[in-house]
Formats: sequence, structure tokens, C-alpha cells
Amino acid sequence: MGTIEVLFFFLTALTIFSAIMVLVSKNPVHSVLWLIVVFFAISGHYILLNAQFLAIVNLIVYAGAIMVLFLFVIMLMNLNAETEPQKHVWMKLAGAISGGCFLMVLVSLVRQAGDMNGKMAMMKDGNIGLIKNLGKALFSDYVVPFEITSVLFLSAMVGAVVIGKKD
Amino acid sequence: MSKLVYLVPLFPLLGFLINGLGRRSLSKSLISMIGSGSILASFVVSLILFFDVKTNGGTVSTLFNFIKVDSFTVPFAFQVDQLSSIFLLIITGIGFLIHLYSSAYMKEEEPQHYGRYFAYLNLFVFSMLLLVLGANYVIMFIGWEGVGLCSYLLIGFWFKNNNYNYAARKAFVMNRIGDLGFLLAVFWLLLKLGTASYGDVFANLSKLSSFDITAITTLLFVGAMGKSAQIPLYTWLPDAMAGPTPVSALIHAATMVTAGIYMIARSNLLYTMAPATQTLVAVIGLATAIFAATIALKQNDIKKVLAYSTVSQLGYMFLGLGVGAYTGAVFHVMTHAFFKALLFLGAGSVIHAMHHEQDIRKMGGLKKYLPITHITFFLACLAIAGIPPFSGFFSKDEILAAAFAKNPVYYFIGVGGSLLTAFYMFRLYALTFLGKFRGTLEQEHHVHESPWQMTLPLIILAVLSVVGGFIGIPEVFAENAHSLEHFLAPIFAESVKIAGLHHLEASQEYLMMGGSTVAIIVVIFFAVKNYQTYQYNEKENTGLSKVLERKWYIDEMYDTIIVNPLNGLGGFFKNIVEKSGIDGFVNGVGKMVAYSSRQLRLLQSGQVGNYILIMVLAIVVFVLVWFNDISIMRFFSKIF
Amino acid sequence: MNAIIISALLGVVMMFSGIMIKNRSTITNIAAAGLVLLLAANLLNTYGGWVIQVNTHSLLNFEKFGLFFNSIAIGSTLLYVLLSGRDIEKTGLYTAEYYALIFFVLCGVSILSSFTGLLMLFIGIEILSIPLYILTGADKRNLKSNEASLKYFLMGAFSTGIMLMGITLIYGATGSFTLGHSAVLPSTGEIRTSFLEVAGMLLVFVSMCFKVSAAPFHFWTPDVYDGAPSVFTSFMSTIVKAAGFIAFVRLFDMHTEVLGPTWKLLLGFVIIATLLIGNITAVFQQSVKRMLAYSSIAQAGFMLFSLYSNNDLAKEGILLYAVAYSLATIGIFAILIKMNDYTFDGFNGLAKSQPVLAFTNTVFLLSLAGIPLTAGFFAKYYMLASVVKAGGSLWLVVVAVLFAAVSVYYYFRVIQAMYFKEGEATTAPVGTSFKTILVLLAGLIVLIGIFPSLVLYWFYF
Amino acid sequence: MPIQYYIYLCLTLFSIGIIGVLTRRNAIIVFMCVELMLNAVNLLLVAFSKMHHGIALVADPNTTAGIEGQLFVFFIMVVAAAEVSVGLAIIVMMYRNTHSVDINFLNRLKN
Amino acid sequence: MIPVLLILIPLFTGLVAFFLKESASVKGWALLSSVISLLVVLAGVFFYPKHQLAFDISWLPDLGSRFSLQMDGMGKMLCLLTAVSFPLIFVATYRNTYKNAGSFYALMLLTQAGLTGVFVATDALLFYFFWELALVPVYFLCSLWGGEKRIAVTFKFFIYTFIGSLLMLVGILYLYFHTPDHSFALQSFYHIQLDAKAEACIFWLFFIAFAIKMPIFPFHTWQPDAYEQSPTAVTMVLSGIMVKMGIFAVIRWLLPVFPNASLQFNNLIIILSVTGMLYASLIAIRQDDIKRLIAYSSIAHIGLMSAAMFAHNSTGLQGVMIQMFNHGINVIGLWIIADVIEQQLGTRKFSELGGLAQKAPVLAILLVIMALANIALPLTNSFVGEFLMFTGLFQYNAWMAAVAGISVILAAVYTLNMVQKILYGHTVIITEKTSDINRNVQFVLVVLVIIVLFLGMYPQPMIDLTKESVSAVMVNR
Repeated sequence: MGTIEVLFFFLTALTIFSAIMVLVSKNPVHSVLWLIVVFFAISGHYILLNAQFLAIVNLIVYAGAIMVLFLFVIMLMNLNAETEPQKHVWMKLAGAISGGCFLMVLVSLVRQAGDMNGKMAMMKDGNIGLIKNLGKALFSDYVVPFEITSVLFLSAMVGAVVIGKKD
Repeated sequence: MSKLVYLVPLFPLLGFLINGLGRRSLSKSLISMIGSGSILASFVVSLILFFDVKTNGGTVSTLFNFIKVDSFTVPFAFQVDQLSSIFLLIITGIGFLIHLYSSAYMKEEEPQHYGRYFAYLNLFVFSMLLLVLGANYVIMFIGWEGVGLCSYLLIGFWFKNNNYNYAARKAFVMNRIGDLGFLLAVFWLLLKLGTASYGDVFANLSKLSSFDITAITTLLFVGAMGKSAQIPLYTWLPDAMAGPTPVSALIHAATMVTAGIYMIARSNLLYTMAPATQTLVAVIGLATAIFAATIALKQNDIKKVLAYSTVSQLGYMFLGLGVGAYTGAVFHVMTHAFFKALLFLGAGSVIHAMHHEQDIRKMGGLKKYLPITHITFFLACLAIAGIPPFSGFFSKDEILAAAFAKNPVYYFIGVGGSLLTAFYMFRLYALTFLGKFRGTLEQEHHVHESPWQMTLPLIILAVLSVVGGFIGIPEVFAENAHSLEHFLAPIFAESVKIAGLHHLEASQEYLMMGGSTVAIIVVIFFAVKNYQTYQYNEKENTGLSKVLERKWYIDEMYDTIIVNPLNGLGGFFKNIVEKSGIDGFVNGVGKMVAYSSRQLRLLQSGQVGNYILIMVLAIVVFVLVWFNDISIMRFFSKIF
Repeated sequence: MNAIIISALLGVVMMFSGIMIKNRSTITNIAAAGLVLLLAANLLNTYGGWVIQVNTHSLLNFEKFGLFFNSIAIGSTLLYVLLSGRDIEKTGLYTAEYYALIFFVLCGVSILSSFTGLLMLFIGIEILSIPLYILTGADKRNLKSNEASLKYFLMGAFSTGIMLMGITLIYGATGSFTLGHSAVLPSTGEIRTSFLEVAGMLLVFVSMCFKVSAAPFHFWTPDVYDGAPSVFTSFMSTIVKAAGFIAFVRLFDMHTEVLGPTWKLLLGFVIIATLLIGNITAVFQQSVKRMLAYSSIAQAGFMLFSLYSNNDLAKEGILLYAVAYSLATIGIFAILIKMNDYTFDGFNGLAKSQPVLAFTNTVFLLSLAGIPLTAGFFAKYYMLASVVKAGGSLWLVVVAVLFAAVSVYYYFRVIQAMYFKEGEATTAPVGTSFKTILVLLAGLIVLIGIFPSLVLYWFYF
Repeated sequence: MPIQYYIYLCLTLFSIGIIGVLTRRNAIIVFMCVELMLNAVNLLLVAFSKMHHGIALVADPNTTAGIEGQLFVFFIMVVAAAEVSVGLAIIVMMYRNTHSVDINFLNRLKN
Repeated sequence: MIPVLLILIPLFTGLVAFFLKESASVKGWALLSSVISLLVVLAGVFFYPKHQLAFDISWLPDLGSRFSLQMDGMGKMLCLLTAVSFPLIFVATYRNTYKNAGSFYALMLLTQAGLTGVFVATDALLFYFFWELALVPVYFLCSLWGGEKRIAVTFKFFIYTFIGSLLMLVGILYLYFHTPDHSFALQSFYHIQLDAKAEACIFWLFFIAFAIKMPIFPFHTWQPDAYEQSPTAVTMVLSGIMVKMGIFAVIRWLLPVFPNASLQFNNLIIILSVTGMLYASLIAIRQDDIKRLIAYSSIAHIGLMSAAMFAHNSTGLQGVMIQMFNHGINVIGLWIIADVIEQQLGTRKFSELGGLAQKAPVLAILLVIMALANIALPLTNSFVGEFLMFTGLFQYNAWMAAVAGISVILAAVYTLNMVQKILYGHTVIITEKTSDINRNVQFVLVVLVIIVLFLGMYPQPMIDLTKESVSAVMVNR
């Protein structure tokens, strides 16, 4: 039980706990905050896996930009626990059960898939996660999708303007 | 010589076309001249043919191939031989007389209907000739249905009266029932022999199994039942009296109804080889003879009486056919044609005189008003009653003799029938002509003898029915006196060879003749004495006489047993099965689609949550289906 | 590559034209011109003319099939703009932006028609979807439009998640982002499948089903098509849907043996469910627009046959189907948009007030119903033929034709309304050019209906 | 670290996301749960990429095998960002018109 | 070349007719076109050699389908029927006024094109095309110009037949992939070898399509309603010609292609047909509506034809062949009369009629003759047909023939009942002041009567015309 294991299990526990908190907390603001915790935990996982670039990007893009965006919107609508609508308990139960079934099925599949047995995810060493290597790959082999995603952003931008602008 | 054959049916056809198309333009006299003239012409031709046949035998002449398919051929061919030539003479001869008679009888009709009448009559003669001349069963069938059609048209001639129309339809449908039997027989022949021509059929009889022959003959006889009004298909004939009286005389007494006899006589060989069928024919014929006679006892409509007597006489003819006396049957057809036509025409002239009064209870004492009609009618009665030496005596006697030879029971029942015949005929005679007039005064004022066009045929026919019998004098009186038998011999030779022709001893035959004659005379006197002082009274008949008056309730029985159930079935199909059953199912499918559509719509609840829920569940199900090798238990065991 | 780059550039051009030009019809004309240009470029690309050479590192592969589909999509878009351009202008303030988004969608389409790996598939799908979320919500004041767009977005995002999970599982099993990579061992030819990969493909399959609105993942379709502004419904339900199918076919083309025997069973179930829900539910609709939404589901059921029996006939068939279905639906929607009342009764007596519209509409409907002498017949014909050729599934074909008979019911309700019912159908004013294009469109449909080879020879030379 | 752990972790996260989507009515929360699903996918991708890298490393010391996984994560993040901007815009538009973000009220379109 | 002309003439004249606005001109145009195609058919039947009657060009090479037409004996006869019927129908209904007549006659002509195509196509896919092309215009004709319940009824009719043809399409596809040379040509269909099970399945796919078209009990329920609701001109086409499509298709596409299956199932089918005969006849007895009566009597006649078809012998088949023509002629005549009565008296219920013979003697005579033809009286055309068919049926099974024969009796019952109720008896208020039929109708009916009587007395030409087709089918057994 080395430090890595300890960290791993701690982060895992944190991730799952805060993820659950995201959907049980009545107040949307709390959900957002818990989600940010989830993202931090996941970034921790990235670091454990020595994917530093992604860890940073995750923090900046998700925990930073996206979540702040969410937070703004929620503030703007000043949603809080009182205004938060609740589904009927049966619906919740149905949702939980079906989600659970989904999990069970996939887990059972993984256990069926013998070919995953004994495979290890390489921790802390292994340098593909470094910015240098990723950047090389991104601008050589994956330049086309990289460029094309600009179209995505353009359309998103246009969309935000078209939809969001008050006319 | 045989080229002339075509002319025989051609003249009536032309007459039909001219009268039919020109009935609005032509004048009555012209119409009647064309109508009668065409028949006269073909009568002349028939005479020529007759003598031609007498000298140098029968011929078959083909016009063209009516139907020619690779499995069989039906030529449109005419066959003139002894049998058909006799019938030609009867049809055209009597046909002509009746045309003549009609020209006066139908005077009151307005020209177009007058023309229609003669057109129908000519068409009838045409198809009757086709029937007789046809050289195979198919052509015969054409004529067979043709005459049925004409009788339909003529019974319903006065189409304003719906009862007449019903009678006409009844006649046609009942004939159709018979015709189906006829057709099936023809199919059977075609199937087994591949031909329907008389010559080939009779030549190849050996190819037929006895069952085939029995079946074919029975089916043919079913046809005869319909056409010749035998039990159980006879009820149309009395109703057919709805038609004009000359029509009854021509079609429903003299010619058409004897088509059945002609057909069986034509296929005598078949019947001779099917004893079972022969017995059937004999029994049916005898039964019909008696049965119809009993009904005739209590009828009060002059034409109805004659109608039932016709049925009964036809019964005798079938009896003759059944016992193998083909000549006798044909002979009786001939004599019956004479006196029955005479009777009908006489009745016609009476009705004419009485202004369409047909109830004999309202007549009487017409002797002094209608001398010619009276005397001729009397002679006819004697003839039909079978008083020697009138024609009916010889023919009926020949049949009865043959019946006796076959089976005495037939004979005695037959004689009983002839007694009944004598009784109802003279009852009719007495009620009509004897006693004193029972009609209204203005009727009495108008009663008068008919014009010459009507009396002339009466006289001619009277003469014929008096002397007509002498062409068939039995062998016992003189050797080879039975000229008809000798003339027809070639037709029946084969049958005779098979069945054998057994004459009775002279003594026995004399005894029979004498006995029956005496009995008949007694009956006649009884009847005349009983009915010449008849007083008309409205009292309802009771008991058996009522049953007889109501014709044994046969019509009612048919209605309840056959007609109504079929109607009911039709209604059931129309209203229940069709609407609710089949169509209901078809529409039900549509309704089901609409209904399920309404239900499926609810699946689209509009709730995103539900949509996604269903998606997730679907995914789960898919995975389970996909890895269906995982049983649920192992599935859970895998998780923990 | 031409199509991708030029459509993206044209999108940008449209954005700027929106700033420069205020007259909307000019913008429409520019868009039309741009589409013509795009079509020309793509055709050049197809028949080996001028091509922009880009080293895609085998992430994209431009074979004839995809390129040809590009021309179909671009061509139908051109027709669509020509027919409904005026109505796009009416929809909102942002005409130019709408066109820009349409061009971006076309970019996504051309990616989907040429991707080789799951990465490009994913990016293509997203480029396809995101503009559609916006277009669905284009009618901002209309609550239905908003609702549709939010529904579409939430469910779309969810299905994206599913797809990504699938892709991840495939990657985990095979170590690559291409399908069927590990299916056949190079050494021994025998098929070795890992559960993970199969599960991943299953999830990808599900999310693709979602995109092409196959039951039971179709639920977004009626609501979104109904809520979105009709012009964009027309675009979504034709070009975009066809693109989805092309992606679907290209994705699962030749990789189905990995999936084992259950594959056909499952697909058969999906097909029948789709046909059932699409056809049966459409029967009872009161709004023609919503009926068309369901009918598009039903048509999807037919198109899925090309997946069921992936053979050459199926590939030709899906192209023909794309053409027939797109042309007919664009036409119907173009007419529908002109109607003042979208219910069936709204069409009562159209034949008297607008004979040309009624007649062309009849042709389009007959084509959708698959009556001979229209393109739709051969579309369905190819689908059925491909299945019969694949063999063994005659029952499926029989079921399909029975549902086709059901489809006649709701298509002909429109015809009945137009011709046989009494009523005063009122439409927005329609110009002669509009009518002319409609007639040309109908003529084209009939022409293809008599000589489908016109389309297929293209595909072959 | 055995790869199964990561798989279970990510599947759990993913399922939690699904459950969130199914159980919450607030459009924003639902959307956040979708983001949660995406993150689960990202983590799994990285784990797999490291796994494949490790396997390939045995054969070839300076291989870049498995890098495509991490790049994919990068693209997912890009797309997610784009989606978020659009999605939030749509939600805001919705809120403007109805003053609610409750997806249960999205029932004008049905049947 | 002839068959192509036969299709193109009505096709193009029809398309032109769409744009003719003025009623009289379009009537003349349609009449002209139909007369021309009649002349062409006559030329084809009597003058041209065999090779002139075939036509074959490439149509869909990649589908293995060719645009190939061929007029054999049966084709000739049915084309003749079609080409004779249309001018007569146009003349007979010349006085009827239709709103926007242009479309009406256009659609009629298109129907003619489709029908002719069906009768001459020797390529399965082409056959299917024409099959539908004949159906769609009829749908519009009935729905636009029919009676008050027209829309629902016609729609039922359309979907019913459409399901049938779709099933047939599946069958065609299946056969196509089992032809030795992957083609739709009739000849290669004749050389297909299928295993018993497959043959049975595909047989039923085809049979249901044709059974619905004919129609055979119990697929008939669309028919009486459709006949009742359609405009009479269309009803004539439906019952006179279109019904023959089903019979024709069975003879051309079913019996030779599925010899074993048709031998396997013919007992069942004949029982169905005979049941249908009696069933329809009994219903007809209870009908009070002229059109429905004719419809059901037509079902009964068709039942006989289908029974004779499946009796598997040349005699019955020959009978069916000529009966196709005869039945067409007779039923058209009856429809014309029904139409005249409805037009003049405004009712079809013959319980409300009576005594028409006094007012309209000419009509009376013609009606009687047509009715007699309907009950197959000798010396009318249908006697020969029914005689042959019954002979064939009798060869197959005597009992079947006997039972079927009952319907002949029933036919007499209901037909004469109709005649009596309409013509005889005293006149009623409705029939009080009616005039006789107009010149056109008179002319048409007289022509029909002449055909009826001529073919009744001398049917041999028809038999010879169709003999080759019969033997062809029998050979392919």
C-alpha cells in the first residue's frame, strides 16, 4: 500500500462522494461547488496518471471557465433550495434503479471481459501526458481535427450570439 | 334434299325478327300473316322432309363448328330422322293452327303488343325446332333453354299483372333446376366420351360403365322433369296458365312440355341400358299421372283443369318411356298434342266468348251459344278419356299394355288414373256446356261463337283427334297396321333388340281394352249426371276435397322447405356475415390501427425525463439481449 | 476535402455578410451562390478535378460514396434554400447567421461522409448537432421553439455522453479509435471479440440510433421537429438525417461480423420498433407537421434496412433513398411553410385555391408513400431488394411492406384533404419562381422514379 | 494500478451522472450531470491511454502509443466547452420566456 | 411496335387532356383517342405478324429489368376488350356532365394506358409498374367524382389493393433473386426452380394480390361499395376490365410460375371460389340496389372463373379466356343500363321502380337481352364461356361443378327478379313520366348486344384467338 494507492483511493472516494453530493444537494449552488470538487479530484487522478497537461486544462477549462459560467447563470437566475423543484419520489426511484441497472450491466461486462485482467494503468511515469509530446502530436498528426474544431467554436459562438442576444 | 333443313328453323326466325323489329310499324293483319305464314312455310318444308325421310332415311347435316376446343368439338348440326320429322310435323302443324287461332284471339291487343306476341311465338317455334333438330345434346340444350325463355316471355306476356310475372319467373327457375341436371349429364358425356353428338354417343356406349349410364340418364331425366313438369318440378305448369290461352295450347300442352319425352325417346338406347333409371322414370311418371289427376278433380278454373290433365297425361308418356314403350310414348305425344291443343283452344274460345271468365262454376249451358266449340270440345273429351276409336284410346292403350307387360301394378294404377281423367274431363264438360247458364246477364247477352280463324283450327284438330289414332292401330286388330311403329322402328331398333318387344296375347289385350272402356263410360255417365244440374254456391269445400282444391299444399310446402330458407340464408349472409363478419374484420383491422395509434401517442409524454429513462432502460435491455449467454444469476454473481 | 474547407469558409463569409449587408434577400442569394460554388467544388473533388490537398493522416478518407453523398446533400440544400430562403429570412433577425450555421452543418456532413475513425465521427457529429440546437431555438419568442431546442440539447448532450463512453470502451479494448480494429487477428484469420469492444460498439450504435431517430431512441424527434421553425425542421429532417444515416452505414460497414449473431436480431427489433412507432403513431396526428415528423421516423425504419443487409445494393439504396426522401420532404415542407394552418383540415380544398401546389404536393406525398413512377418507389425497392438479396429475412420485408401500406393511410389523408374535401385552404402569397421550382422538383422525382439509373450511374462512373 | 479500478470508478461516475439526469428537474443540474458523465469518460480515456502506453512501452522504449487517448480527451473538453456555451445560452433564453428552468414544464410538445 | 402505341396513345392524349378546359372538346378528344387505339388494336389483332406485336428495349440494366412488351393471344383479346370498352363507355356516358371534365377524361385515359400495359408487359417489374399505374388514377377518379361515401370507400379499396400489390412486389423480388439469369423477364420466371416451402410462401404472396383484385371470397368486401360509390364510367372500367387484371395475372404470372404450389393449393382455392359463388349469389338475391346486385353477381361469375382457372385443364382455361372478354362486355352493358336508370329516375332501388317496359320499350328489350346474357342463356356469349368452364370444373371434380351449378339457378332468380321489378308491373310515380333512352346509349347498347349475340352464336374466333395462350400455360405446367 504505497502512497499512490493511498492517494488513488482517497481521490476515488472524494470523487464519488462529491459526485453523489452534486445530485443530492438541494441548492443548485452547492451542486456546482460539489461538481468543482469532483473536477479537482479528477485532476488529481490525472496527475497520478502523469497527464499533467490534461490536469491543468481540466482545472482551467472545467473548474475554471465552465463552472464559473454555470455559477453565473445560477446566480443570475438566483436559484436556491426553495425554488428548486423536486421530482416525484417514484420517478427518482425509477431513475436511480435504471441508472443502477446500467452500472450493474456494464460492470458485469467488464468482469466478463477477461482481456482486462492483469492490465495495469501506468502510474506517474510515462511521458505521453507531457505538454511537449501532446503538442507535437496535436500539431502534426491531429492538426486537421484541431483546425476543424475551430468550426465548432465558430458555430458555438454564433449560436451564443443568436440565442443569447436580447432583441 | 336435306339442304332444306336449314329452312325449317329459318322461317320462324325471320318471322321473329320481322315482327320483333317492325312491331311498331307493321299493321296487325300483316303481322299475323307474317307470323302464321312463316310457320306454314316451315310446315311445308317439314312435310317435304318427312317424305324424304320416309323414303331414304335420316340425315345429319352440319352448318359449322359451334365450339371447337382441343378436348372436344361441338358441331352446329341438324339431324333429320324419323323421330325428329314426326316432331317437326307436330310442332309446325299445330303451331300454324295456333298462330292462326291467335290472330283472332289476340285481336284486342294494341299493335305493338300484338307484334310482340307473334314475335315471341315465332321465336318459340324456332327454338323448339332447334331442340328437335339438334344433332347433339348441346344444340338440343340451346333449344331446350330457348323454349324455356319463350315460355317465360309468353307466360308473362301481360306484364302489367305481377302475379303473371311471378308465374313466369317460377316457370323459368324450375326449368333451370332441370336444366342443371341436363347440363351435368352433358358434361359427363363430354368427360367420358369427348362428344355429345347422338351418333357418336350411341356408338360408343360400350365405353361407359353402367354407373356412368345410370347417372347420365338420371341427370337427363331431371332435366325432363323440369321441362315436362313431372314430380317434383311440376308446379310451374298450372301457374303457367297465366299466359294467353293459345300459348297454353301450343307450349304448355302440345309441344314444349313434350320436349322431355322427345329427349328420352331420342336417347332411348341409354335408358334401355339403365334399367334402374327406367324404373325411376316409370314410377315418377305414374305417380305424376295419378297425383295430377286427383288435383284436377277439384279445380274450378277451366285452364287449371286442363293444365293438371296435361301434367297427368305427360305422366302417362313417361310411364310409357319407363316401361320401354317408346313408340307408345311418342304416339301419345302426338295424339295428346291433337286433343289437348283442341281442348285448350276450345277453352280459349269459351273464355273469349265469356269475356275472360275462367271459372267453370260461373258457366254452363254454353252448348246452344257455341255449337262448334261445343262439339269439338266434346270430341276432344272423348279422345282424352280414351273412348275407342278416338285417338287417345289407341295411344293410351298401347302404353298401358306395355306397362302391364312390364308390371301389372303399373297397369292397374294407370287405369285408375284414366278413370280419374274421364271423370274430371266430363265434369269440366258438363259444368261448361250442359245445364243452364250461370253467368251474369250481360255476359249471356254477349256470348257468341268465335270467328273462323278460331273455329277452323278447332275443326281441323277435332278431325285429327278423332282419326289421329289410326296410324297406330294395335297389332291385334290387324297385322302391320301400326304404321307409326314401323316408321319409327329404325330409331328404337337397338333398344328393341336389347329389351325385346313383348306383345300380350290377343285375348288378354281385348279383355283389358274392354274392361277399361266400360269402366270409363260408366264414370263418364256418372260425372255428367252429377254435374249437369250443378248449382253455383259459395260454400267452402272441406276435408279431402279442400286439400285437393288447394293442390295438396305443394306450393306452400316448397315455400317453407326451400324458398324461405334460401331467402333467410341470403339475408343472413347480407346483413350478418358480410357486414359484421368479413367486412367487419377488414374494418376492424383499420380500427385497431387507429386505436393503437391513439395509445402509442401517449408514449410521447413530452417529459424529457421519461424519454431518457426509456433510452437507458432500452440500453440495458439491449446489452442483456446482446450478451444473452449471461443468465441472470451468473449476472449477479459477476457483480460482487 | 474541398467540401469541408469551403463550407467552413463560406460559413465565415456568411457571418461577415451579415454584418455588411442589411438586405436579407441579397444574403439569401449569396448563400445560394455559395452553395453552387460548394457543389461545383465537391463535384470537382469527386471526379478528380481540382482538389485541395491536405494530409489528414488517414483521419479522413474521401471515397466516391461519401463525396457523392456530399453532392446530394449540397444539392438538396441548394434546392432547399431556393425554395424556402424567403421563409428563412422571415424566421428571425439573424438571417446571415442562420446561413452560416447551415454551412457549418454542411461542413459536419462532409466530415461524416469521409471520417475513418471515431474521433472524426465524434467531431463531425458535434459540428452537425450544435448548430441544429441553435436553429431549433431560432424562433426565440416562441415557447415551443425554446422548449424544442432545450429538449434537443439535453438529450443530444446525453447521447453524446453515451457515445463517448462507447468510444472509450472500444479504445480500451482495442487501443485505437477505429472500428473492427481488433476484430480480425492479423496472424490467424479467426475473429476474436472482446466484450468491452462489443459493449462500446453497442453504445455507439445506440447513440447513432438516437441521431437518426430510430426507436426506442426517437423520442426527441416528434417534439423537436414539431417545435422547431418549419424551415429548419425541413433542413433537419432531410439533409441532416440522411447524413446521420451515411455516417451510420459507413461506421458499421464491414464491421458487423464483430458483433456476432445477435446483431441482426437486435437490429431487426430496432427496425420493426421504428416502423411500428413511426407509422402507427403518425396515423392519428392532427398536425401535418407532426405527422411528417413521425413519417420521418418511419422512413428511418426503412433506411435502417441498408444497415441490416450491408451489401452493394444497400449502399446504392441508401443514396437513392437519401435523394428521394430529401427531395420529397423538402418539397412538402416548402409547401407546408406557405400554409397558414398546419392541421390536415388546413389543407382542405387546396386543389382549388392553389392547383400547382396541390399537384406537386401530391407527387411528393406519393413519392414518400413509395408509389411507382416516383423516386420513393425505387428507394423503398432498393431497400427491400437488398434485404431479400441478403436472404433469410423475408418476414422482415413482409412486415415492412405492411407498414408501408399503413403509411399510405396518413400520406393520403393530405391528398384527400387537398382534393376531395371542401374547404378554403389559405396560403401565404407564392411567387411563380417558387411554383416553377416546385414543378421542377416534382419532375425530377418522377424522372428518378422512371430512371433511377440517373442517380446510380453517377455513383458508378 | 489495475485498470479495472479505473473502469469501475468511471462507470460509477458515469452512472451517477445518468442517475442525476434522470432524477433532477432543474435543467442546469441535469446539464451538470451530463458534464459529470463526460468527465468520467475523460478519466477513463486517460487511464486507458496510460494502459496502452504501458503495454507498448515494453516493446519500444520511446513509443508514443496511447497518446491519441489523451488527445481525444482534449477534444472532448473542447467540444464540452462549446456545448456548455450553447447550452447555457439556450437555458437562459428559456428562462427569459418562462422564468423557470424546470424541465417538467417542457410539455407543450407531446403526443 | 403495336403494344407501345397502345400504351403511348392514351398516355399522351391523357396528359394533354389535363390541360383541356372546355368540356365538349375534351370529350371529343378522349373519344378520338380511344377510337384510334381501338383501330390500332384491330390492326394488331387482324393484320400484323407476331414479331410486330413484340417490343423490347433496355430500361433498368443494373436492375435486370427491360421494357419488354408482347401481345400474345390472351393479351390481344384483353387489349381488344380494353380498346372496345373505352369508346363505348365514353359514348354511353357522353351526356353525363363532370366538373372539370378535363381531369376526368385524362385520368380515364391514363387508366387505359395502365390497363393495356398490364396486359402486354412481359417483365415483372414493368408489370408491377403498370399494375399500380392502373390503380392510382382510378383512386382519384372514384374519390373525386363518386357518390357521397366515396372517400372512405375508395380509400379502403385503394389500401386493400395496395397491400396486395406490395406483397406481390416482395414476391417478385424474391423470384428475381432466384432467377437463373437475374432478370425480371417472364421467360426466366418460368424457369425458376424453388424448393416446395419457398414456392408455397411466394405463391400466397402473389395469390393474395390477385385474389384481392379479382376479387375472390373472402377478399371481396371492398368491391360492392366501390362499385356503388364510383361514377358509373369508372365502375364499368373497374368491373369490366380491371377485374380481368387479376384473372389475367393468375394465368400469366401465377399458374406457370408456381406449377407445384398451384397444384398443391388448387383444391382450397376452388372451394373458396365456389363458396364465394354461392355466397355472392345468395346475397344478390336479397339486394334491392341495381349496382350492388350487379356487383355481387359479378363476384359470383368471377368465382366461377377462378375455380375453372385452378381446375388445371385446358377446357376450363379456354372457357376462362373467352369468358374474360364476354363478362367484360356483359357487365359493361348492365352498368350502362344501371346508369341510365339512375340518371333518368334518380334511384337505384328497384323496389321503387316498375312498369318501365311500357315507358321505355327499347331499354326494356336491351335490358332483357343483357340480363339473359348475364345468366348465360344459350346463344348469348357467356353461355359458351360458362359451358367450357363448367366442363373443365366437372373434369376436375363433378361435385364441385354440381355445387357451383346451383349458382346458375340462383343467377336466374336474382337477375329475373331485377328485370321484373324494373320493367314489369304497373308504372309507379317515378317511372310515370320517363322517356326512352337517348341515341348514344341506344347505339352503345345495340353494339354490345350485337357482340353478345354474335359471340353467342359463333364463339370460335375468340377461342382460336386465345388457343395459343392456353396451350402455352398448359405446357408450362
